[in-house]
Amino acid sequence: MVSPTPNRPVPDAATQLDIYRRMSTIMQNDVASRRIVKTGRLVMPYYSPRGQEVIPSAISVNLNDDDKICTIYRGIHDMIAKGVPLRALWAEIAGRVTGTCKGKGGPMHITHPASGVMVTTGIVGSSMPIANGIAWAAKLEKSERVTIAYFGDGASNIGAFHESLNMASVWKLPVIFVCQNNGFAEHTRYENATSVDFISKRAIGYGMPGFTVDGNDPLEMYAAANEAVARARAGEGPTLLECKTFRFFGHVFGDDDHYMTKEEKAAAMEKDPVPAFRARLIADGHASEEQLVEMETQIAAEIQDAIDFALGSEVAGLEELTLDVYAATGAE
Amino acid sequence: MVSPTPNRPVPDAATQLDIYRRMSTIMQNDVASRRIVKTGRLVMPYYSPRGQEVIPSAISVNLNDDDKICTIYRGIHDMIAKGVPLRALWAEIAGRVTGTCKGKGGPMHITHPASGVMVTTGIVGSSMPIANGIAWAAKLEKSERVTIAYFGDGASNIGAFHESLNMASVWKLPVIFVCQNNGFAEHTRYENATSVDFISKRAIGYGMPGFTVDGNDPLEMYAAANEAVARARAGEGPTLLECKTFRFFGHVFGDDDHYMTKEEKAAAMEKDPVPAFRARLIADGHASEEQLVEMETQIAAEIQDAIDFALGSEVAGLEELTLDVYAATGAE
Amino acid sequence: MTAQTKKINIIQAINEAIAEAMEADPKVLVLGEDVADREGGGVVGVTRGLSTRFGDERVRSTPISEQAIMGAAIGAAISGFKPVAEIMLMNFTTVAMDMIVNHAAKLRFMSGGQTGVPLVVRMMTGAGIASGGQHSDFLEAWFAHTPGLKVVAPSNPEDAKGLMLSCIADPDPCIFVECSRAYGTTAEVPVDLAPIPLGKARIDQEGTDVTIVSYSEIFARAKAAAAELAKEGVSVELIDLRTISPWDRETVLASVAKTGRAVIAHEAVRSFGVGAEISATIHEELFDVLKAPVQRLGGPFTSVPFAKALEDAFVVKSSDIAAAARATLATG
Amino acid sequence: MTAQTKKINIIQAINEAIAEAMEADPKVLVLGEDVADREGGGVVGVTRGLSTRFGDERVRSTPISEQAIMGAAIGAAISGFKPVAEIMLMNFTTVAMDMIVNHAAKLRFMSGGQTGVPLVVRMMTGAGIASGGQHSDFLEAWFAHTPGLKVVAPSNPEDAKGLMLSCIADPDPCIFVECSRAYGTTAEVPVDLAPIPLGKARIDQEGTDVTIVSYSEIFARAKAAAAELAKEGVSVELIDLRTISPWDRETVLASVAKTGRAVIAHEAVRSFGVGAEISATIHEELFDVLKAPVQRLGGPFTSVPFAKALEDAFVVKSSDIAAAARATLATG
Ligand SMILES: Cc1ncc(C[n+]2csc(CCOP(=O)(O)OP(=O)(O)O)c2C)c(N)n1
Ligand SMILES: Cc1ncc(C[n+]2csc(CCOP(=O)(O)OP(=O)(O)O)c2C)c(N)n1
Ligand SMILES: [Mg+2]
Ligand SMILES: [Mg+2]
Repeated sequence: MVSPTPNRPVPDAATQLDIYRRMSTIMQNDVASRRIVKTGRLVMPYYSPRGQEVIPSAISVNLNDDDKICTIYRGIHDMIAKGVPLRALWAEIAGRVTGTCKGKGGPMHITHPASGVMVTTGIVGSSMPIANGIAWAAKLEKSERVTIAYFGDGASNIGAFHESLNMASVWKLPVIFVCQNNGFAEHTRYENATSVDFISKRAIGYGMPGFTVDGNDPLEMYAAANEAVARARAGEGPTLLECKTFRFFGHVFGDDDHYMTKEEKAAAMEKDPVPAFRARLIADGHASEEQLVEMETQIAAEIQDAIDFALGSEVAGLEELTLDVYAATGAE
Repeated sequence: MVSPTPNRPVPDAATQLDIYRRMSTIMQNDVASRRIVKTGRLVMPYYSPRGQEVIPSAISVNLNDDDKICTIYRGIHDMIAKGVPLRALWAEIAGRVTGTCKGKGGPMHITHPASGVMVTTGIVGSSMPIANGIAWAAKLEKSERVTIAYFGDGASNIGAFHESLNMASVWKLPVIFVCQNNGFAEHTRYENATSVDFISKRAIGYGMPGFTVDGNDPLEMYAAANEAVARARAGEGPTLLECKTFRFFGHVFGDDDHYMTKEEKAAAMEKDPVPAFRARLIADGHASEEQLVEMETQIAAEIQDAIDFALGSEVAGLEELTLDVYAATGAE
Repeated sequence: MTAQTKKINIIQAINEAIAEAMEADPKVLVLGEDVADREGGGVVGVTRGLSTRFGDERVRSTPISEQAIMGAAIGAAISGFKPVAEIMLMNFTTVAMDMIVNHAAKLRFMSGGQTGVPLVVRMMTGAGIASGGQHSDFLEAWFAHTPGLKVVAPSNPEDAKGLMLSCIADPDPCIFVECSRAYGTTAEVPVDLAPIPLGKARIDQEGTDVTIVSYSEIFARAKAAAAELAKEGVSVELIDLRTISPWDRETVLASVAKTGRAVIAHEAVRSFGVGAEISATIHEELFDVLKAPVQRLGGPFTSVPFAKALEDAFVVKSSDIAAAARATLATG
Repeated sequence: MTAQTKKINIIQAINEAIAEAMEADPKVLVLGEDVADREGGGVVGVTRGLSTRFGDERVRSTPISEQAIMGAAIGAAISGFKPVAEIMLMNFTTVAMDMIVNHAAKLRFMSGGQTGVPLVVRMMTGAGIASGGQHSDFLEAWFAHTPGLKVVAPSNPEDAKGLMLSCIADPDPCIFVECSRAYGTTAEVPVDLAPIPLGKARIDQEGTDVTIVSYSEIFARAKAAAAELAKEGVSVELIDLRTISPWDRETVLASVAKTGRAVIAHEAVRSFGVGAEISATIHEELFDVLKAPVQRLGGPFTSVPFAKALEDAFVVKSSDIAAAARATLATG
């Protein structure tokens, strides 16, 4: 597909390190999550984002704290990249009252307006219509806030996608539709459900710029995001970014991956973006091995601290069952 | 937009007359309908198809009796062109037991499987998903039956459009999506709700052939339909046809047309396709004035007969209220 | 000291309420198909004049995309705005149920109270205007069964205005049901009407023999029945429920505790309708006090038919209500 | 002469029913997300093996497009096929309600009996699997309130198989509700099980003191409550409703006429739930016979929460049911 302009923006060394820091946090957090789910210490459907670290990391360094995102069940990477505090995140996943949502939302519905995470939805496609509304609010307030709607390749086939992109274009909303195309929707291969070779081509039908980006390449992702964000802030309306990537651990953790060949999977995993970017940072002289190890060690400690915090927290009392149904408490 | 191939099929004289016969029936039927609604002899919301006669007429001459259509509230032209008997049609509109649906469906829900009208829906966009199912059935039966889904320009912005075109393309269904683009959705101008200059461009997003056709030109319409039908019968899958047209009497009859200028409306009505095609038939030597007058007179008589039949028919008894809810009667 | 009043119908009442709210609070927005003045200010004119007065940014006509409409409303609502969204007809909520039920209703709870969703969804419905099966359903029972939503259905101009003021001010999502048959109902309404609290029924007339509970346009029929019964010497306590969820248990139960007999009437299909909840509750709470079983009236278990006689037969009549009251008086 | 039996769970039971129906009738089809074997034969394996056995044309995995899924099913159904469509989770029916309610349910009636819609919509739901607010709702009351639909919710493998056989054979659209918590429930099921008629409840255990009515997985809890009560000398008549619409009034009323007391329990939110209709009907029909008010149990008026303790508290427990039975026995 059409790709971004040739003179595309390049992140400076600090920004590249910032991208890597977010990627490493996501990856390490994923390792910890899988461990803890596997051992049964936490019970939840876990939709691992492993392999998709680059996308929200390279996007988020282009965002301000007051920019917003709407994401999906497979969205913990989007949340971490946007800056949701790990303690509150882990506590939510653990169903504790100290969680972002007092444990009532759970991993599929994490909300944290303070860091810009407005909605996490479990309904395929539904991040997009709501993101439009958030972007509309920014426009009404004449703010330069940008809203990101994250979703998957499978979601590009549902009605909400279509309605949202059309409305965003007609209303020139400051929203970016970020499709994390990992090649599968649950167990369905992209081409068995999707009628077009590049989802970005659908942008044509909405008079909207649309690009297919290598979602494993932080610099390409950065450039595409940077341009889309600039377009949105300048009042030029929405962009569709299709970011090609791969999910390492199937749809939901525990998945047996029968729907792809071992070779195919191995080949995809060989393109693991995290070690690749790490090596590149060193090769490009942006960081030393020691520096990165130090960063990674610090991240590991933060994650451990978050887990300890979460598991040490109280669960919500039963009175919470009917609180927050309405502003004035949820009475029957 | 892309238009059909240069060596496009041309209808012979008999077929052209057949197209005109359908167009004239639709037009005369519309005149009668508006008269009868205006005088209050029938009470219903009337969505006049006046101005859109060409589209289903030029399509239907390419169809067999067992080909199917799904249409919408503004669909009486589609039904007439497909061959729904006028008596049953008028009786339905008049809410009589002799109507296609015993008067229980009414003008917005006329069904007549015998002539291929499988569904008439009042929900914008909903003709399309169901048309897919009918086409799927044909495919399963290895029949060459084709299904047409009629809908408007406004409907191209609703989710069902997107899901339907995608599925039809992935499943290679023998279905043709016919968008009758009359420039308005209720009182909303095309460009105020639709993000792309040509709806046919949306076909790109579904890997499907898509064409914008002059819906007022019977020969262009014929050619585009002929090719789409051939594609469908050959197992090559769906086509999107955007047919540009104009509705002469607003959204629902009685509309005050405040949302367009008098000049704009006058200019559109000047392109009235019925007299234009009539003149062309004579100019091309395909028919004489006498021949056409005779045909038109006969049609007028048929319509009058249908109205008389309808108004002379009984209304359904109250027991019909709870019949047909289930196959085995509708008991509470 | 009588308050100044003005004679207005329900259309004007709702229009005034929205205008006053928009005047008082710049966060109030309006969106929906054809709601702006360029498109006529709504199909029946409920929003007429608002875009001219408050600008095209705050009053937005939308594409035919109910999911996108509700998404935009939800997104704006969680961003601090107070959108009044129109879904033209209640049956069209079926294409936006995910947004309404999985998102608007749940986001406050799932976020642990962080994101409230202060929006109003207006919609019209009702049999009697010859629209047939897909434009006439009363579906309030669905929404009443959905925790997180409030459901309101006024029967007269004063309530329409006062309840709309409360819905807009309410911090939670409100479903506002307008019956098209009642739009023309006029009454003298205080010019500076205060908001009418949600969840409070109105005792229209005190009585001692039997309680009749109703809402929306059927309330007028209940009132006619009460007048009829008065002639027979029956003293009816007449309750207009106004809010269906949360419904005013106290008022209804106190009334039935006094009269010992109750009739409930609504337009929606009787089975599994709102009347079931009210009837069950009355029986459960007033088991020893009730003199006769509660009589429940609602539509027959069928679709709304087109033919006039059938359509009329579908809707509960005042004579049905009077008959039910007589039946309850004849027992126990 | 005991029939040969086989120990199967509910997943296997439904699978066997569909397989037998497909074997017997080439018109039976299966469609839904990931239902074919290439995609794993369904997320929990209900349709496993079917595409291998009956071919990829009759068992089709679909894009994530619930409107298109239901549209395809409806179109095929009115064309003479008998589709079994899967909407993965009950909450996802919210994106397909138009197809289900405005079309599948109404097409027979609106066509005056010409187009029946013999399809089955399968879906799973239920709290208890840590999925949170958008994956757990029981919404059967919505469908039961919709004329034209039948609603079925089995509690055990035999019923699941026998009812599925009937649903597939039925000429009208059936909503088939599967509780994910119950999938693993095993039982000996006759190998040549006959279809179990729709609309017929099952008296699991006769008794004289109190009638307990339930369905789906909550039935098992009712049964446990009955066992508990038996120890206290309470004789429970235990009814598994099996079909919710049309529900078996005769069986329930006959039982309560005998016992004079009733408890109804379901997982759905109590307010405006199925229990309301049943309670209201029992009170209305057995006013003079009832010894105590009917006890209705259902979920609290809130969203399904994530945190385990809260999620558990959401679902009616056998101790709640036993307590309700004791309460009714203590009155009157
Ligand atoms: C409306 C709806 N239909 C079906 C599902 C079940 N479901 C959950 S995730 C998923 C696959 C989504 O695939 P994709 O959009 O590619 O995102 P990915 O999981 O690959 O990140 C499906 C079908 C759902 N949650 N919502
Ligand atoms: C889902 C839905 N939303 C809204 C409507 C109300 N409505 C009926 S017709 C119409 C306009 C449709 O315009 P278009 O598709 O261009 O068809 P046309 O009437 O011009 O033939 C609208 C908004 C509806 N019937 N269904
Ligand atoms: Mg994917
Ligand atoms: Mg139009």
